[in-house]
Amino acid sequence: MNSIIPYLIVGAIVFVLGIFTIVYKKNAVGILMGIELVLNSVNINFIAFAKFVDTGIHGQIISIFVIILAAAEAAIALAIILNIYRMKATVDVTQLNKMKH
Amino acid sequence: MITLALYIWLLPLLAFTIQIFLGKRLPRKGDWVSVSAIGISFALSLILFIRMLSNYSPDFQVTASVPWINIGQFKIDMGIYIDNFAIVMLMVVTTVSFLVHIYSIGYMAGDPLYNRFFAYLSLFSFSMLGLVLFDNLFGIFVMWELVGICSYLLIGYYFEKDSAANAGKKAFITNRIGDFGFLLGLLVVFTAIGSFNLSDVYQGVVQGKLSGGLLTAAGILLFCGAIGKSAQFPLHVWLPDAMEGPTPVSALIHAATMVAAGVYLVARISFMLSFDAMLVVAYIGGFTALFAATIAITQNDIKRVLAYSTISQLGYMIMAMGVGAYSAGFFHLVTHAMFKAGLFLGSGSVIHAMHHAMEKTHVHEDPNDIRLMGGFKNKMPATYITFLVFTLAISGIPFFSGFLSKDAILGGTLAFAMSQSNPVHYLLPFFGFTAAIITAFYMFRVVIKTFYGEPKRPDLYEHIHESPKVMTVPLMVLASLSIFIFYTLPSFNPISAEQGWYEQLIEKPASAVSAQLGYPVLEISEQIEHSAHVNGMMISILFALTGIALAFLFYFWKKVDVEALTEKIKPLYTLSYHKYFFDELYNATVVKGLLAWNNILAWFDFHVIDGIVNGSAFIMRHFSSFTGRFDLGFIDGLVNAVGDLTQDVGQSVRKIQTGQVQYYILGALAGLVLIIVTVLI
Amino acid sequence: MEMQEVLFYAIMAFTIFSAVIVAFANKLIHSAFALLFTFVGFAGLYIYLSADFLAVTQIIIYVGGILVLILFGVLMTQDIYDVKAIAAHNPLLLSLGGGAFTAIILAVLISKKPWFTLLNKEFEPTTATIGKLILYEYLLPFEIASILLLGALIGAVYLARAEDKDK
Amino acid sequence: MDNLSSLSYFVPELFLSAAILIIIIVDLLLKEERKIWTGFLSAAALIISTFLIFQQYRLSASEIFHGMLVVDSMAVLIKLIIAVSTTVIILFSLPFIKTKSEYYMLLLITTLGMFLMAGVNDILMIILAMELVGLMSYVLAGFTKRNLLSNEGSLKYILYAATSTGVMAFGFSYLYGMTGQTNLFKIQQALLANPPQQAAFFIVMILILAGLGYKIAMVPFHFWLPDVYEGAPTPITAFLSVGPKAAGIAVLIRFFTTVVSHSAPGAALSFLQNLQVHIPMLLAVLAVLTMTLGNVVALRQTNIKRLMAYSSIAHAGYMIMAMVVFNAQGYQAILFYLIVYLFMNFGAFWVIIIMTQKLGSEEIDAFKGLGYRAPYTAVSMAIFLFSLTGLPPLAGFIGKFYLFSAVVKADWYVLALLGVLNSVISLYYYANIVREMFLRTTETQVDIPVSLYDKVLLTLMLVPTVLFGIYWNPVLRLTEISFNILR
Amino acid sequence: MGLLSLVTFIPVFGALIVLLIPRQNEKAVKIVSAVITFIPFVLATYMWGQFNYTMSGINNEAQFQFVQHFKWIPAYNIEYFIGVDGLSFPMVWLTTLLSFLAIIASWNINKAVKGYFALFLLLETGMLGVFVSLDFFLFYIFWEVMLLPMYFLIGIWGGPRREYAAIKFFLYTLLGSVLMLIVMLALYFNVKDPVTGGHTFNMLHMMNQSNHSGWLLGVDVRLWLYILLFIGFAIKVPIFPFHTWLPDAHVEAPTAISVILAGILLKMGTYGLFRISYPIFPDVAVKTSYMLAVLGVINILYGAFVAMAQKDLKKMVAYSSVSHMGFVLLGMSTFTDAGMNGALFQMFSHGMITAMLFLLVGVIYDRAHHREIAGFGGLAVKMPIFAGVATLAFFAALGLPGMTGFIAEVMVFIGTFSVYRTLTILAVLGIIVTASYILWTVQRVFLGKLNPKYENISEISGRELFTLVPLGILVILFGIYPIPILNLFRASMTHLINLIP
Repeated sequence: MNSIIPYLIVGAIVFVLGIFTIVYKKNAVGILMGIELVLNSVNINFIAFAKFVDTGIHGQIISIFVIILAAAEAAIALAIILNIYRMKATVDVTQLNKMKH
Repeated sequence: MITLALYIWLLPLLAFTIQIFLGKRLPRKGDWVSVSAIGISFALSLILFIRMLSNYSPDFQVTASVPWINIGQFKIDMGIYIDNFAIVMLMVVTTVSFLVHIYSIGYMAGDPLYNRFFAYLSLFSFSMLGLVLFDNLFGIFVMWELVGICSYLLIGYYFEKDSAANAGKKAFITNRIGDFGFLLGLLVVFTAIGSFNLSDVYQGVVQGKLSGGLLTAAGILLFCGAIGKSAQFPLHVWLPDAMEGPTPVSALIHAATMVAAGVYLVARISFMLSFDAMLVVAYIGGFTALFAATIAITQNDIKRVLAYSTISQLGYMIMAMGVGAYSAGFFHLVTHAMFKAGLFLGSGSVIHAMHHAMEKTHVHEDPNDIRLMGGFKNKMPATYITFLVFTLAISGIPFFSGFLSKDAILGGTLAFAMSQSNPVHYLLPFFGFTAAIITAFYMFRVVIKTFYGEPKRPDLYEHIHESPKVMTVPLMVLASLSIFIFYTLPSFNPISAEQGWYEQLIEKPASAVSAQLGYPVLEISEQIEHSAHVNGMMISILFALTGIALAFLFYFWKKVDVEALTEKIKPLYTLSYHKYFFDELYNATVVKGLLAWNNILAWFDFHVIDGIVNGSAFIMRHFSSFTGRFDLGFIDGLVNAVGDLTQDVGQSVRKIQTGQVQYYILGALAGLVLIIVTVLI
Repeated sequence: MEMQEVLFYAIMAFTIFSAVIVAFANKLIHSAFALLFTFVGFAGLYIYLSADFLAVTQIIIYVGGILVLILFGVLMTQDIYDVKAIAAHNPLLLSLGGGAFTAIILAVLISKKPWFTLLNKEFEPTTATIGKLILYEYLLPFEIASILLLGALIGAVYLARAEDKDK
Repeated sequence: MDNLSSLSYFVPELFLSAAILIIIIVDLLLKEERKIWTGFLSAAALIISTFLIFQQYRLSASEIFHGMLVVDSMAVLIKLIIAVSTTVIILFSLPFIKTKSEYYMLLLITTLGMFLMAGVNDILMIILAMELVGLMSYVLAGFTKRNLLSNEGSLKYILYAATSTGVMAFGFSYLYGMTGQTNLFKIQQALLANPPQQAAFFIVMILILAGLGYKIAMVPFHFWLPDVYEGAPTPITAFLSVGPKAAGIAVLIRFFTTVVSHSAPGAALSFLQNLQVHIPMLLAVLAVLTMTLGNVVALRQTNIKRLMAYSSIAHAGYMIMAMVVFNAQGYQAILFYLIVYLFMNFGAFWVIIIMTQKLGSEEIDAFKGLGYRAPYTAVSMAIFLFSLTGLPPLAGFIGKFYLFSAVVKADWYVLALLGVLNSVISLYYYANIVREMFLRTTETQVDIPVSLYDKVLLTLMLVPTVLFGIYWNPVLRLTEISFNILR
Repeated sequence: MGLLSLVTFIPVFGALIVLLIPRQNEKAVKIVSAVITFIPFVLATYMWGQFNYTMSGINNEAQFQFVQHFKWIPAYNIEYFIGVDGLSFPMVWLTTLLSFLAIIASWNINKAVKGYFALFLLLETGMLGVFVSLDFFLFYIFWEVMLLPMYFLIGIWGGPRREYAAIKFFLYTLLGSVLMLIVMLALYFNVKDPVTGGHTFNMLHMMNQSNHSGWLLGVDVRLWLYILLFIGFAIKVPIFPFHTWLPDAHVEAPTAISVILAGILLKMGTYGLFRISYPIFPDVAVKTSYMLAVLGVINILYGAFVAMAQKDLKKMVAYSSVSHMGFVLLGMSTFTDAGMNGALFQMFSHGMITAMLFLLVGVIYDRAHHREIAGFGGLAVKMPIFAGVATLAFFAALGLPGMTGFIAEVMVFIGTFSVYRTLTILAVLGIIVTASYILWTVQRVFLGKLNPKYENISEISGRELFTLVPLGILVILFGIYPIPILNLFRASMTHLINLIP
């Protein structure tokens, strides 16, 4: 608690889980959740470093912006996903491979 | 003098140029252009000749040269060199050439490419004269090649006949093999001495710039050219085939002049022949003399007999050069030019007659075959008589020119053998004398089979006529030139030319090698020479007569059953009849081998060089998962193969692009991990 | 061990556990709810990191905004009553491998640096500071973020709008 | 520099922001059939901002907005390239997109984002600017909503990009942790004062590279690109291949030069030398991989847009190649290359845009016999393609010439060799298109009408492509005054 | 003043004029092209008249003639620097001549006429540019400018496998030239202009060894650069084993293009060696000269052997080029007067002879529509004039005395024999093989019984004869009297040899 290590470990684990989710989920929305996990891990790192390293609180501010980004990203991603769902009635990314090689 | 020589030389060239471009449009297809050109050359040569006789100086020489190529260290001058040697040669060439030109007017009449024939003849005369006149080996080589081309063109004159085209090609390529040596010899000489000019070379050898083994090598290499051109063993195979050309050509080129150019060359370079080189020359010549004679015995084509006889006689001359009897060899060149040209023209006359007879009777057989002839002496008296004269001359019967020269050669070889401690060298006179018997034998075989006895084909015989004057007159001229008188002037000694102009004016060239070494290369004392000469004369007359007698026994009186004898010595006969299978041998080894080799290389080029990466692409395909385009054979080229390879790699890499975004992310992740792992470990 | 500390580790475990559920849940809707708990867990941790403002923002934006959006997406794009439709996943081993490698690398990264020797500031409220910073040092990013949101708005609206006139 | 005084250094961006807002308002006032006016306005706004950017050459290099951004000559040139490229893209799009004003708004916002990328100097700004560009690009890539391919590409793009950005941000968080700073200059100072552990630092760098590299499609972060390029509307494909790439390269250069490499005397150099990991070598390997993969895979493409996608990967590889030398000459070469790449690449894309419309296919086969059906277009296309290959006397050659010369100058011979060999490979697939156009013929040789507008645009691209191959001194001068990076 | 620039650039302006002519007016296109190519020929001939034989050139700007020298891209010290010396002028003259004749030989082109002639004219500028450039960068540009038109000329107007041949040619030669690019850059960064002190592409400065900075004098780097450069040129020559593009390109190219390819383009490789490799890397050149000689001999023999095995007439001629270019290599590996001049003379001579051969093949192909050697026979019956000219050309190719080929070969042999004895002997063997395949070909095509298929084959036309006769005359004229050409070489070659340590 008074050491940065636990936070970093949480960040790292969530990051790994995020990456895992991105790769593991078949559903586009699921992948989006993975991305949110990754961004959260980024945030906790920034905030932790802001407390333990930085003399100011730059990290926290960056986190705010990352949250904003996450929101915007999610909005657009969902819009795209909806579009695809409308056309193909699926959001299964394994079936979205018309373009390859 | 020089101007005169230039006229002699360049007039035929002028004639050639006119003929080749305008010949067709000129009256009589322009034969008169060539004839008059060579006629003038002949007349001019005669002037030179007479001047020479009247000046009577053995050391006479005139030279003139101009720079031709001159860059840095590399200089070649071109010039003319006239001495007695050259004048005699000019005389021979222009005489025979002139007569052959005249003869051709009759012989070639009606030929569709009449004008071209004369053009070629002119070109040949030009080249041959140039060969005689040039003062440097390079120029000689150039002309040497040109006469070769003329020979090629004229042998292949009836190019529609495959055999003629083949013969021309064979002649040229065989000669090229000889020229390979010649050229290398030139390179050796130039590298050592820095000049091609004969007198420079002479000086160079004297100064020792070229000595020892290299000198011998240079001599032998230059001699290689002569082997090719003079059809010496083992490059003799082309000359018999060269008989595919029109007969006047055979007479001019393949009997009198061009083939003798080899002898002329050896004479010209004799000053630089070391003893070893001379031995090589002598043995090749001697062996050829005998070897070719044995083939001539069994041939049935009249011109082939003469061809082998030519080879054999050239062998004599070469042998003479080898044993140091230069003037004798050269003498034989002169006399041989006359009578052999005569023999060919005579046979041409016969063939001409046969040809007409066959046309009349619509028989399609070989007009050259002596088995179809017989008894022609009544129908063609002029031809017969002249032919007989030539035969006597070649057989070496006294009172005829051949006797004088051949006797000198045989005497020379004998003297050589006697002067040497090694008895093996008696082989040379042995070659010479044996060949002399055989020569007399096969020549009379031809005479008997052609002119005596009963006609073997009466149907043809009926239509045999004497040839027109334009053909017989040259024969007569040549016949008269085969009589001893012309060569022994002013002494009229029928059995020795020692007192004649020839022996007086044509001297054995001084050997530069001797000068370099400080002692003579070859020393033959007066005494030996004399005794050899006397003995040689005796033996040669005896042998010649024996040969003639044998011929009559075999073919005229038929005391010996030729057929039975042939059966008895079948293997020997077969060997001789098939010319010792040399053509077959060369065909099986050199020609086939070369073609096979070429095909191997072409295959190599096509498949290996071109397919090297293709091959790796092939392997790649096996290893990579991608197996498409498998059916594409091996044949795509290098670039294509590189393309294939890269494309296959591309194809494999493309597979990573699965179209699934998660694999993309994984791929990037893997790459990232890979980078970190590689760098950190 | 103090209560705070116990609570800290509990939140930590809770967060990680929720994240694991997000990753491994078979049904997307389960993942979505697990994600909610993860966000909340993070908010808890933020408080320990003296980021009170961030904790609140986390709850408001993430839980109130993004998560709702995601849930909305989940509900829109699939039939929640159809259980089978969401059961399938990509190859587990491959994914685990990818995760494991990442984890190892991060372990190396974290272990290499002596992070803990650095300063550890005392807790103090940050909202005011953040407000000042945003209007002073971070004015530009702040403005840019507004444009970004504007753009995202236009884009999302464009994409999501059903256009009858098209074709 | 404080916010207020920074504004004078921020004129083009301000102008563009204002223009965006105005266009949004104007859009509301316009009727459906008049919406193309937003396009015209956008083009006008960009042209004006181009001039405004040009004015910035007079400014002295400085940090603005408390170090969030810098304005230096490289940033100015990159912005110039971006402005021109977007202008061209708008010109490309006008004949096709006439009713959807969102398109132009998004393009302008993207452009603004790219302007920012050209001068970012703070990790927050890096993330923000890249996301701004990214988010708009996702929408643009999926702009043809009814086209499944377009949507598919767009989805892949956003998922991939968001992940990459996440990874990069994660890396940034550690960088922040190592230094306690967000400003690049300060980060550098902190790194020098307190050198981090090597391995950790390296891992952080690689994580960051994942995000920066994805933007310019550096192997192995290139996977998204072919699908997105193929799916996106062709003008957007063209757009993505130049503008964002230029911006991405600017960020990459700026980040690495400021943080990792420093040619200032003293400690900085020794820091780089003491770094176990040879960053230039790493970049060199990645550059070779990038260009080779791009070229080799392009060999087997049949879809022309996909081919251009891979070729653009290869071109990114060439540019990264020149980066490894980390000196003025390398940057100058990259800037030069970007300029010529803009013209030749857009030229090729313009032909693809108009021809795929008329031929109704994106397959390379469809170009068969084009040389006889639309000679001017086909000849221009051939010139663009050969220029892309790097054959003199075309601009592409000069561009490559400078790239290679920078590399050779620094004695990276093997790298240069691999680079030129790659040019040879690239010839094969470029010539493949040329072959279809000229060496093959169709049975029916109907002339394809090409409008005057198309031809004019074509010529606009063609002239610089040829001219800069023969006389490129002005471009050289421009890059000479522009490779200055504030650090 | 500016004569040389005129010669170089008139064709490209001609190309523009040609492009302006309406597509339908094919006749006008052809005539304009012929006129346009004739002008440089006239100018080049005039320049020959003005040529100062004593000026050596090579590495001394003052010794070059018709020099034009000014800045082009000052920022990078790239200059527009052209001029000729004894090394390049004969090639320039030959190029103008062959281009003109090739245009005449292209008269029966009827597909996309405008494009053909425009590209051809562009090609001519490229070729001339290569020969006159003295700035390496300029040289490189022209070098590459030749590629593009060639690709199209083969690819569009070529034979059945034209696409394959064109791309193969293109890739091969591009591969070679990009290697050259690296060398060029490396040299640039290590050479200083003695006046300005900046880096320079000026070849003449590169030749001055003292302008190189230290590391380039380290032999290793020099060796590598030399090898890269050599590969670049070797592909063009082409030297075994880089030759496989040549048969394909020659066979598929239209007649006139084959003429240009064999007559001019092949010479560029050896020209490059003379102009660039030798003076810039004299020490390395000496060290590697034996390898060059060996490659030369391999070329001679290998080319000849493979030529003999060919069934396609044009392919045979193509491989004979490989063989004949071997003489150039052999000669230039010796650094002797005779060898170097001989090599240069062979370049000149082969340019004319091989041009004749390809023109002749084109004449037959136009009539018979195939090139199988075995498919002909006895053509001399129906086409006596043609057969005569062909025989002349073939004899010239086999090195018959009285024609240029012979002089060149003999000079090479003489030059080589004192240096590499065994190799010379092998090379001389090559001329036997050459004689064999050429005579064999002559026989199979022209001699023997007339193939009944060609009962009605028409004799060579006046236009075709017009392309052949000038070359035939020159081959004989310079074969008998080579001094005019050798005089051109002399000063330059002597100077070049002196440069070699």
